Amino acid sequence: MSLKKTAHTDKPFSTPIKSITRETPDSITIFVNFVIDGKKPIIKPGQFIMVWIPGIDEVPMAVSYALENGDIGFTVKDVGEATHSLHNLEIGDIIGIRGPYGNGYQVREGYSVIVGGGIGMASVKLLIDLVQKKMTHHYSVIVGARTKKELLYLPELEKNCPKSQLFVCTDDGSYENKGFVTELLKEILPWIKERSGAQKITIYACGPEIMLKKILLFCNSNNIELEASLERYMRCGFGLCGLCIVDPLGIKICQNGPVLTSAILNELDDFGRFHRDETGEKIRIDSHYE
Amino acid sequence: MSLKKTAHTDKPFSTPIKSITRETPDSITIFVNFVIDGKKPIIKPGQFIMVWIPGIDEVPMAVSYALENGDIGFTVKDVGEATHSLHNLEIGDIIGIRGPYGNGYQVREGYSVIVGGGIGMASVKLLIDLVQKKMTHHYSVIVGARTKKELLYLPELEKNCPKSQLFVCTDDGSYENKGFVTELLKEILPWIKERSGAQKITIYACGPEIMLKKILLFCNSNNIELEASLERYMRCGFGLCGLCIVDPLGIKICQNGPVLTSAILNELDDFGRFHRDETGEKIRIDSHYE
Amino acid sequence: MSIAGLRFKSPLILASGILGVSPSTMHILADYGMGGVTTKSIGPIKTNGYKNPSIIGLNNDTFLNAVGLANPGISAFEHEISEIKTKERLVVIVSVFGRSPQEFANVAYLAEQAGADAIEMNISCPHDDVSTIGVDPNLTYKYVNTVRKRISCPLFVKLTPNVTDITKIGQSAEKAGADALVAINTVSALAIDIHTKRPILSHGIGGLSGKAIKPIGIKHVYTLFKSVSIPIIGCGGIFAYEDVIEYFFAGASAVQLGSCLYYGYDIITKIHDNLFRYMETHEYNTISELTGLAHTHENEG
Amino acid sequence: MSIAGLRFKSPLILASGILGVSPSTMHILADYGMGGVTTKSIGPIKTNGYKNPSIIGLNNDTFLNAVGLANPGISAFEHEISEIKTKERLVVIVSVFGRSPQEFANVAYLAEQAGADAIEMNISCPHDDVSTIGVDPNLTYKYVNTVRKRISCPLFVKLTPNVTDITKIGQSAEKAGADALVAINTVSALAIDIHTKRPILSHGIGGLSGKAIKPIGIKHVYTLFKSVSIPIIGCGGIFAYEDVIEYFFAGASAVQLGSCLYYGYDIITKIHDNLFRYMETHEYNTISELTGLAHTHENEG
Ligand SMILES: Cc1cc2nc3c(=O)[nH]c(=O)nc-3n(C[C@H](O)[C@H](O)[C@H](O)COP(=O)(O)OP(=O)(O)OC[C@H]3O[C@@H](n4cnc5c(N)ncnc54)[C@H](O)[C@@H]3O)c2cc1C
Ligand SMILES: Cc1cc2nc3c(=O)[nH]c(=O)nc-3n(C[C@H](O)[C@H](O)[C@H](O)COP(=O)(O)OP(=O)(O)OC[C@H]3O[C@@H](n4cnc5c(N)ncnc54)[C@H](O)[C@@H]3O)c2cc1C
Ligand SMILES: Cc1cc2nc3c(=O)[nH]c(=O)nc-3n(C[C@H](O)[C@H](O)[C@H](O)COP(=O)(O)O)c2cc1C
Ligand SMILES: Cc1cc2nc3c(=O)[nH]c(=O)nc-3n(C[C@H](O)[C@H](O)[C@H](O)COP(=O)(O)O)c2cc1C
Ligand code: FES
Ligand code: FES
Repeated sequence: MSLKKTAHTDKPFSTPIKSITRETPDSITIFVNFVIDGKKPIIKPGQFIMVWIPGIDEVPMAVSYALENGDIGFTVKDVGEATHSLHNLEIGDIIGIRGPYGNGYQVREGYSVIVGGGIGMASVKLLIDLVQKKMTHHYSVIVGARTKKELLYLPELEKNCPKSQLFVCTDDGSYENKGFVTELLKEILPWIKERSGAQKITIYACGPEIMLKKILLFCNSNNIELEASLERYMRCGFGLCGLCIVDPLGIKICQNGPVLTSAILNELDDFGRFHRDETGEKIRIDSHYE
Repeated sequence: MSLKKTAHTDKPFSTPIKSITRETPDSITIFVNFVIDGKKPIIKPGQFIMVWIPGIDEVPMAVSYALENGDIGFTVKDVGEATHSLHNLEIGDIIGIRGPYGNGYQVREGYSVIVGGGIGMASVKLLIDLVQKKMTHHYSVIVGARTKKELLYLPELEKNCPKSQLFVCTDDGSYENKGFVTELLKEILPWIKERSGAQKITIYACGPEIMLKKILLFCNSNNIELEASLERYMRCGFGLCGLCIVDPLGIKICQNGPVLTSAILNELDDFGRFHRDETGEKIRIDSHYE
Repeated sequence: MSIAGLRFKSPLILASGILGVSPSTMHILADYGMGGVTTKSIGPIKTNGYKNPSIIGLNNDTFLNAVGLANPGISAFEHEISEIKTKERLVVIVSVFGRSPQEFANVAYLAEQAGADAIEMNISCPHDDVSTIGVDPNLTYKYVNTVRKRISCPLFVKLTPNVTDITKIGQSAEKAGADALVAINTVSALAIDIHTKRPILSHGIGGLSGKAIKPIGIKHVYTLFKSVSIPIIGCGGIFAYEDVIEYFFAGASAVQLGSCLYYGYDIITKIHDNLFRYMETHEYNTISELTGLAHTHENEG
Repeated sequence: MSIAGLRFKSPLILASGILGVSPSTMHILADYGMGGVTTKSIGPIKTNGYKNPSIIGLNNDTFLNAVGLANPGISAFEHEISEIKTKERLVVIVSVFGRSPQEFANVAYLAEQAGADAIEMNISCPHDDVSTIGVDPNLTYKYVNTVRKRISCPLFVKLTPNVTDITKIGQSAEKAGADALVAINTVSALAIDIHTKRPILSHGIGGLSGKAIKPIGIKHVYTLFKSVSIPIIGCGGIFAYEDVIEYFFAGASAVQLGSCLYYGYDIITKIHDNLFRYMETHEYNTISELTGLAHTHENEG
């Protein structure tokens, strides 16, 4: 009846950085080993970890790589103090990892459209890997970013994704389609419907909340199911502090999310409008989320 | 490398008395259910439990019955305050059980001679059950007591044990052989040797320490292996208080015992001579143990 | 069940600092079985609290936190109180703190005005200055008495276990006019990461909650029960209905649940339903019949 | 490693009250890796202690005990001390208590005469009268100073965590002449059986030991390290070499092992070997290089 403990650990597991990959001018992927007492973590696409940067801060990060040997990778965009200091770390430096937390995406029967906007790609990365491994699964991937240089995982995607299933758009048109992912979505909808045939379509998306909100409206009017991953301020990551709660359903983004379905998103007054800061005060979602 | 936790519980598990069987004028067997959170205890012959009599005391007792449904039984001789109040309990009264503790008897290949003196029979009772279940196992049972009325489990033994394998002796000769079990042992040794053929003989024994000491000497001079169960004052039952330690090997009767082999018994200066009282003071073994 | 005249539909109350402040969450908790909710501790002004890591898990359902009384401040919080109050039959307890007796009293007063059914004074957070109050019987008297005079709703005082003698503090609070005591707040503790050689929490020392502290909480409720006559609300390490009953037998009239929310909202219903099944089976009609039963056998064995 | 001039071949020391008094056991413990052993607390006369249940396990390697300072009395114990002393390179610490400063001093004196390498004063057992000493800085000073004047071997003072401010007690002990502090003794706690509605231990309240109290012990060692200059021996909830290192980083110069002996003698060797492997790998030559390292980052982030 009650939730089971799913975290590999709730105490930061100290582990040295094994490697660092530069992804874009302001994003890197950091790899660490997350094997504890010989046990490998079990990570579902869309789950996140809390990353402790000793002496600085602890912040949530989606898991974007989960390797066979228990190594995991997460992709960090340099946006503030914590993320900036992560960018300044070197191989061998120790960080603390706990988790994984959250529900993750529920891979459903049917046709999947996976959408990542900006750093949001980090959250859907393992999902893309998964649908690609399931050879029978039909999917398309839409990657969006402000500009070409900011497109995440592009080389890997172009290698592993059949050209006809991969769509790229940039706000400034510096690569492939110009415009927002929502515009692209609208444009290719007939094509997706054709490819999906009689199958049910689900969109899996992560990106700025304003983008997710637009995708939700799009899904609602086209009778498409949505699974979207949200961000909220997090202290605990495991359901105690309550800062990540979205009203009025009392949904804890860390535990009941970060991935929410259309059914729930449609009920959430807060979605796209409010979040709580670290004091618990309700704040209008600012431009950071847009 | 280190010991594993084997106790079903270390916190007294409160459980109502299900039934009480009178065994002898001063011994009864108390049955309780010991299933915790749906899990049945795993009990090896020779292991013991700590029995809490709320408001009175907590004392060690050998497990003499372990049923399929998770019920266990222990046989109590009325010798002092704690055991007396156990005798005064009724069906439905609640007592607390923790354990099982100790190593138990190691059933070895070969021919088994199982010896119980007085209330010592309670400790070997499950062992007798076990060898009887293993149809291929060759064994004899020797039961001793001061007088006929004090012979434990006699009806059950006479029912399950082939007549030729069961020996009974009483100090006062009121039933079958007159004399001590050690005398009987000496007497039947040739017969046992014959029956055991080329097999190695092991004696499993529990009873007054003076009897065990005599059996050890007998075993030593006849090249027979001994497994004997000892009694010492116990607070914890799980290796912390140190009151049950026998010198000079630092053997904890609760953890490394209560069953000790000849090899160890021969090294123990304390065996048959000293125990420690509840203060830890070393005391010459008094008549209670004889 | 009732405490200080407040009727609770269930003796389970949300502990302060858990799931914070969202009104809709408070309502949901009531639906899952809570009879009351305590808000996170609110102070006179918005406070950011300590940096992360501020809450971590240790092994076996035990947690360490030093949030630093992060809170939006009473003025931003007033309308949330009113909103929480819209739920019928849910007792709303607002936890308050301040840097002086007057500040405490002001926040309490504003919270009462906003609709709080009861005020809980947090004089016990081990990783904050307020802890200097709750370890001193005289300061406790002064602070509690000042708040008492300012508000008319029931006043609860939450005690810290990090004292030599909790009964002295409890008695001071009682004398100063507290209507009930809450015991216990978290136990002062520290976890050091041996690889980085640093305390893990950004604040260093924090407060231990969860399973490890239950026997400590039970002890404090037990000794308080002998020394005060106002009701005691037990808190610390409750994860199952058996723990609740243990607190009742020790002397509690109600309990607060905190760390067990790690297991989601469902655990409330589970504890609630099992508790009421227990009461039925054992033919108890009210919680008060259970309160303090472990004291019956005091001078035996 | 050395403390107060005593050389220990290993920083692992048996905690008082565990495995009691048997000399041969003490020798065996040394073979398994203990550098020192502390005897159970010895008083002026034979004491039976409390009835059973006096030691039980709770969940997750946590224990509750109220043995009541059962001990054979110093006169019956003198020859056991001499016998324990026959082991080469094993530091023998005799834990003592008494009902007055003079009684304490007498027992300590006799223990020293019998061969004790050091005396540990138990002013901290939570379920006995001696606990009234260890919660009061003045009494602590008086008792420690009286014993200090009577003996010439090193004097350790064992502190209780059940106080508002352990540093005050530690500083008093230091001023009174203690050569080292031991922290912590057990944490005051209670377990009630809900079926019989009784405290389980015959004495009711007991002392919590084992895993649950490690974060509490670490905290006390950490705060003591900031406030005294004599060495601190860490104790409480050590079950693995990582725990030992955590105590060192918090400020301990050695550690005592108690409840982990639940897992038999082998656990000592395991902790010992892993600890020395850690030292080698990290190129530390002495324990003192580890002591207090967690204090380096004090005033950052
Ligand atoms: C479930 C989840 C998954 C995420 N995955 C990724 C990822 O894969 N890659 C990535 O680069 N970023 C991810 N983020 C966002 C990331 O946590 C923030 O960018 C980071 O915390 C910013 O910290 P800062 O100190 O660098 O910036 P600040 O200047 O401190 O803050 C910038 C923004 O980040 C937010 N933030 C700061 N601390 C936290 C916190 N503890 N919890 C949540 N938000 C915080 C602030 O509210 C602010 O909106 C994720 C967030 C969540 C909630
Ligand atoms: C491993 C083991 C298994 C035992 N199995 C049985 C059994 O199956 N049936 C049975 O009737 N008896 C058994 N005993 C003995 C039983 O524990 C004692 O008879 C009982 O404790 C006596 O308590 P009392 O208060 O009735 O008598 P008391 O008058 O208090 O004492 C009588 C004797 O029992 C000893 N004793 C008292 N308390 C303890 C204690 N906590 N631990 C050990 N000895 C104690 C005393 O030292 C004294 O020698 C066993 C003992 C041990 C160590
Ligand atoms: C994350 C967290 C935050 C807390 N914040 C507060 C607080 O603001 N005010 C307060 O009085 N207690 C606070 N507490 C203490 C709890 O209310 C409760 O007393 C403690 O956690 C023990 O109960 P538990 O074991 O059920 O969690 C907090 C506890 C936790 C775990
Ligand atoms: C059964 C038992 C008996 C104890 N007896 C004493 C004692 O006599 N004197 C003392 O100073 N401490 C005594 N203690 C406390 C321990 O020495 C130690 O401080 C405490 O158990 C914490 O360490 P641990 O968690 O490693 O067990 C006892 C502890 C236990 C479990
Ligand atoms: S992050 Fe604390 S409840 Fe979600
Ligand atoms: S009974 Fe306590 S160590 Fe054996």
